[in-house]
Amino acid sequence: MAAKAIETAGSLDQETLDALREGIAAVLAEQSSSTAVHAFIDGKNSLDRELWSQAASLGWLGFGIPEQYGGLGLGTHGPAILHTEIGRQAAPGPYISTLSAAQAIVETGTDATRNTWLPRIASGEISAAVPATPGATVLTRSGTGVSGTLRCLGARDAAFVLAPAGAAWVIVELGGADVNTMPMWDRTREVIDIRLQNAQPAAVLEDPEATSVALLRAMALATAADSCGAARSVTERTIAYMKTREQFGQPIAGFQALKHRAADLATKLTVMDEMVAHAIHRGAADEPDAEIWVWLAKAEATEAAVFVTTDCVQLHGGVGFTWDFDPHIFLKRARLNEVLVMPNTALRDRAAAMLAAITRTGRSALELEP
Amino acid sequence: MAAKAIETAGSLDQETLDALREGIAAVLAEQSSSTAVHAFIDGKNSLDRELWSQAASLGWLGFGIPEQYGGLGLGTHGPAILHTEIGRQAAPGPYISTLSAAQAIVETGTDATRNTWLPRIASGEISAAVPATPGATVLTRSGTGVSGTLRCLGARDAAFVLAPAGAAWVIVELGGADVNTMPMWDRTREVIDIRLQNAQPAAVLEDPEATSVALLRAMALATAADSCGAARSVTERTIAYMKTREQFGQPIAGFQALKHRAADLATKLTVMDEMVAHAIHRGAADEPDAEIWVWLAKAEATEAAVFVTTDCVQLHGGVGFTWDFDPHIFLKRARLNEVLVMPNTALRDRAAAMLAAITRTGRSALELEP
Amino acid sequence: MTILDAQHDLPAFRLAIRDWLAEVVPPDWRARMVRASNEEYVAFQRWWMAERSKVGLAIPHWPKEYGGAGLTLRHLVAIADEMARADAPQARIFTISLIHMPGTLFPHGTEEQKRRYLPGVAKGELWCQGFSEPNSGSDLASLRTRAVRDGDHYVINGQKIWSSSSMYADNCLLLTRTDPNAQKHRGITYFIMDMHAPGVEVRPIRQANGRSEFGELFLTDVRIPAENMIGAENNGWRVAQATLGSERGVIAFEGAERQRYEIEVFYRKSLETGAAWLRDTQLHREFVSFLAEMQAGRRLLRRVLEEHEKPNASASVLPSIIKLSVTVLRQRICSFMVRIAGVEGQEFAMLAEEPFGSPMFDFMSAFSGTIAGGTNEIQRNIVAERGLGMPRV
Amino acid sequence: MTILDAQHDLPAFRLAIRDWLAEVVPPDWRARMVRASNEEYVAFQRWWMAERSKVGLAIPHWPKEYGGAGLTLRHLVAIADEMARADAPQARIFTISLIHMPGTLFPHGTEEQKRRYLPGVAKGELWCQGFSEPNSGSDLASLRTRAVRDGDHYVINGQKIWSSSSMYADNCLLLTRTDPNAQKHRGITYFIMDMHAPGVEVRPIRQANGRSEFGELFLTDVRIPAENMIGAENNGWRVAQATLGSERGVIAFEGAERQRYEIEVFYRKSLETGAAWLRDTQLHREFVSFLAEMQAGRRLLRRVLEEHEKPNASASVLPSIIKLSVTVLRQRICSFMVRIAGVEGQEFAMLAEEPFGSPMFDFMSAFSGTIAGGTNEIQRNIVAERGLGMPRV
Repeated sequence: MAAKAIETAGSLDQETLDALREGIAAVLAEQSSSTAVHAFIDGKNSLDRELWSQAASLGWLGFGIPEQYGGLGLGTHGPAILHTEIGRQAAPGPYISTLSAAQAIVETGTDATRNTWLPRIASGEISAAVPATPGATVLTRSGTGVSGTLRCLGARDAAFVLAPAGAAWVIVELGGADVNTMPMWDRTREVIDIRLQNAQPAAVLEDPEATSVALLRAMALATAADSCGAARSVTERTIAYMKTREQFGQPIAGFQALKHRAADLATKLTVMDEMVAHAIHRGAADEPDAEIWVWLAKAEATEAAVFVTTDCVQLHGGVGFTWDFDPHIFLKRARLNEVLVMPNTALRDRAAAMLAAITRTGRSALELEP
Repeated sequence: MAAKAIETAGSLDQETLDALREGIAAVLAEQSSSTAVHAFIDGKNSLDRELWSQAASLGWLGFGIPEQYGGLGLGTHGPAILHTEIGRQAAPGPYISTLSAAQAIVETGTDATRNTWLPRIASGEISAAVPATPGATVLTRSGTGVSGTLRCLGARDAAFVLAPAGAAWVIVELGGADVNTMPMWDRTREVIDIRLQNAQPAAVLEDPEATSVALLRAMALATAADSCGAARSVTERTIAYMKTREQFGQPIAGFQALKHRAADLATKLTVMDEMVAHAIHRGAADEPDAEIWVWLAKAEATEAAVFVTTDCVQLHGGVGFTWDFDPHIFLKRARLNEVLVMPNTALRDRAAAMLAAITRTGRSALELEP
Repeated sequence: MTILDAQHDLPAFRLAIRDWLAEVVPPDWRARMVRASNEEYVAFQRWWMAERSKVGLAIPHWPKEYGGAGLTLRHLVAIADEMARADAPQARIFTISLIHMPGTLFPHGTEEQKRRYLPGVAKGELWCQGFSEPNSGSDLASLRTRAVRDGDHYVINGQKIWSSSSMYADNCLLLTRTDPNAQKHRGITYFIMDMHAPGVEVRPIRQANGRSEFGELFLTDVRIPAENMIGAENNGWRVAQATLGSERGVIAFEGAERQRYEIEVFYRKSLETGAAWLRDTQLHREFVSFLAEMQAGRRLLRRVLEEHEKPNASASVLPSIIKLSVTVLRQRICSFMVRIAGVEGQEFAMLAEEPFGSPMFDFMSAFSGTIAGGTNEIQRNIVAERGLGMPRV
Repeated sequence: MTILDAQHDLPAFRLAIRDWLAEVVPPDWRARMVRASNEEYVAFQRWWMAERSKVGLAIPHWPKEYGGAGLTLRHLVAIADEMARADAPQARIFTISLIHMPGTLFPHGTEEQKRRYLPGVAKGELWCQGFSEPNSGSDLASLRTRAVRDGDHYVINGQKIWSSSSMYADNCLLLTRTDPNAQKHRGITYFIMDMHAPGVEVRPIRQANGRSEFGELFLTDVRIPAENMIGAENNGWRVAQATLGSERGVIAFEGAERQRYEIEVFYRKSLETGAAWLRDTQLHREFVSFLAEMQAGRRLLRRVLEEHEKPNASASVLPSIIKLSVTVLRQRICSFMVRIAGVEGQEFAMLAEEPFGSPMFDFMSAFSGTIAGGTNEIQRNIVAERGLGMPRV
């Protein structure tokens, strides 16, 4: 099933994807403008909900979900494009958690489980929560019930959480569960603490390793893509500002030291985009080395985004340090992305181990073409 | 004895040291000019020997050696100044190996051993060799003889080598020994392979741990100081070149992007100098945390020097890549310094372990004043 | 005997300060400030200033003739060091009052101005600075706030920004343009402005770290009596150099010493709790590298203080080099703390009771080091041009 | 059937190349080159060119009308990839002959010039480029080498530098100044210069990596027939743009592919020998980060090749961005190799039989990437101004 979804993706041509991207970008540029996002983080609108229904009505939430479950079956390409554009506008909403949970269910859920949850996600009826760092904490299982507290990525009104419990992974509905929203520096995403007391799972995914890896991969790609969009966008906004900001009788964009820094940022952006593209490409082709590039894409792209957004605050000068300008919103978003999924040090260690394993079998992990 | 030498040093006032530095700098600027060094690395003069006798006649070689052994008893301050100035002119000669061996003998040799070797070093009659990375290889001891091959820092005509053999450290005279000079990228220092067959040690230093640490400390400070001098000098030469080199109708020193890089280099130079000064200062005061700063000074200063010299090649543009200009000489010197003594990763690990040990005792490792 | 009586015996002086701090500093002051409103914070700062005043440590660095204790640098360093060691509050909102105002009035104020304004500082009078404008940041001399003579007053109209604590200030060191036609450095005049005067409106600026330490000043027909002019008309740029050049070395020194104790407490706690990062060689290596650079910075700050004590100390660029080093190091340290704190470290908390307990707040705040007081970009220009003699083209 | 006959079946084409390489490339060629003199190296390069010529792979990328095979980009990529995979020699000294000369003559040469000069390349005629001068590097248009008309000849006097393989070259693409009074871009004329002509003196330039791949040209009253002018008099700058813009994408691509195989061999060997660096988490993390960036670079090089195949491909700054990324990555990788090689890695060795077997040589050589062909500083200007639209002031 996963394989089928992936083939579909593999066969998508660049033009289709570009058109998809432009469509999403156009909508988000208008709906999730700088003004709208500032108003949202100051609690003056409910941009997250508006965008969510918008996304639902436009089918964005079904990008990664096979047709027979109400999605568009775009494999990993579709969600990656969506996450990139969402990051570009620092758009609020539980996209990473919901689409990653969906991907894990697509790849490792039973048909019944898929039928139950995927259509409701694709339609935008529900959103999902997942552990902010899957595997860090495991729920306990006694009899049929699961208990414990999990720090999750997801909306306070998430319909269910996909989480490890004992030896398996479970789907637990959150209706009436004890859910606390954590106030975060990044106000464009929600992190919640879920406390479960002998809760009855709605579904059990029996292959924990497979589910865990599927979720980690989906989340890693999502945060990496989000970081690419965020980093590119804040750089564009910063350069635009530098062209209007005048000191010493000229736009500061004309100062060579700043131009060279901007050129280095542009180079970083191009490289990080390509790292993510490579990870998606290898994954779509179902190559054994794909995981190496997914882990590295997350580690490299999220750190690059922190570097870029940090420098953009600096390049703004005084106003970069104010709440009313954009850079800090992207910096905080980049900082959250950096620590999600798994520490980047651990991701690099995983990539190194897998590189060694593949190389020892005599195969190459460095092919580009399938 | 070491303590005494150190007290002398501790009491040296800055003026005396500055005067000392200026004296050495003046001599080396004239003797070890860019022209002279280029001629030397092209085999057209014997600058190393000329400088050595010069250094001997001026008492430089006795800086770290107590008066009663024919030295000036300047503790670690004197040699550090000498190594810095030697590095500044990329001067050739076995200074690091000889003065470090002397320091180890001062601190851990018997009075007899000191009497035998220190005066001959102070007078410049002999030079010494030491392992390029002490402890990496250990000579075998069978009966009274020692055997094995050691890669050493030192001149091909070194009078003796100070090396670990079995459980102890030994001094072995090299008259007639099998010594091979390794061709190095850095032609301003000599690295030799010494092959010993059942050689009879001239002296045995019975406290191997003490000798090993004394030698490592002396070598670490020496390479760090040398790197500081080399980095500062190549930066000064590079900025001087940038002031004369014109492109687009102006000196390239006027391009802001290059000015900001130069400012960052100047900052690095100031910081690395201070790291070394701190290490010397703590060592001179015989503080328990001194070693932390010695290991870190070597790791940080040698890596900073590689960064600075690399950027100076780049800042020169095309000519930086030629044999006839100075930057590559300093870059190669910095590269050798970087890998001497012990890998910088290992030095940082040692520093971290010692920091933890001291902190666990409830003491602070971060005091500046004695 | 009081603290100042002990000044001729430095160790005794230190001990006296230490005893006083042990007695006067509320052990729970940080915990209280974590939840404090800006008003509570300011009230606390004023209380702290009053306490210092009682023992003669409000303006210990001022000359006796102006009510100070005329202490030497050695003493000031000892005070700063003891304050840092005791984790005592900093008199942060009084920086302009304690440093820049006297740094300007001593050399350029009239006797009348000194008599009138200096004594207030020890009593907790709060000063702010009206220099930068929305369109005049790094290029300060391009400022446009107008001052027009009207009888024995000047009428001020314009806008100022980045004015620390201006929301609570009593007086302001104000730079205005009196001659719009003169070359830009030549038409500037320097005033003391009463912040309570009609036409002065202050709006707090919200910072990326969630706090509001700066204000934006909107000045509409504000009338300033001519006798509040510092220096001559159109000679304000020269006077401003005194303000900008005011000796902040001791503050920077105290900041570095505080960071030293912070990082030491953090590390000790990591050891005690067996923090995970200690088991990661790479992170441990990064950490010790920070310490090496931190020690270098502390030594450099001492050196620059000594240099400034020398009579005709040349204006070296060492302060700029130190700023480049310590502010970026601070940023790297805070960034490291953020990384090892993981998702928990992303939980919103402005201040924290323990060092680096709110790593993101510290990280976001670190930008004030790299941006405020002359951006690091401006510092690089200074180092390259004045320090390295690279041409300005 | 020959390799070119297989061109309509790409996999078969690849296999044909692979078989040919297996047969023709001397397994010990690297070992031999390690100890080779410059002359031996050049002789070897000429031999290699001859071998490629035999199977029609000397100038496969040229249009058929000029004696090439008119292969598509797909084929050129396949050739480059197979060459890299087989670790076949590169035709490095022929770069100007294969790329820049045709890149200039195709658009700007006269039929007579094309007829006369193009066929020589497949026969191993060697070209060099006389563009840069000691005082005209990044600012090429300021060049001063004079060309003065004298009957049906031009008389050349001046000096050129950074001329690759000029010591062995037969012809030179020469930029001269014919009108010293015109605005600097307007007084330049482009010639083909016979390197064997009287008055041409070449001195090899010794590089920091120990080799001498470039020459310095001293031109004294060199006479060039007027028919050797490319383009019109004083129109040389426009012609030079064609030379500088010659498609080097495939070369860069092949370089990146070679590095991929190098690093793979290095890593496999590290695993087999249980190299110490593999046990250091930090170093291992550094290494995999390099791989991620290397893969990105390889993808980007493919992308830029595809872009250039499109008919009216816009002149994007992607090549500059790629240069900034891959040359600095190369430098970082080589620096990493130097660090892990320890003292042994500091032993002088110019070339080595195995990848990174002479890390210092590779590290020193990496500067040719960051400096030659437009320094990375110039690339940053290009990216900022043309790519990001930041003003030139």
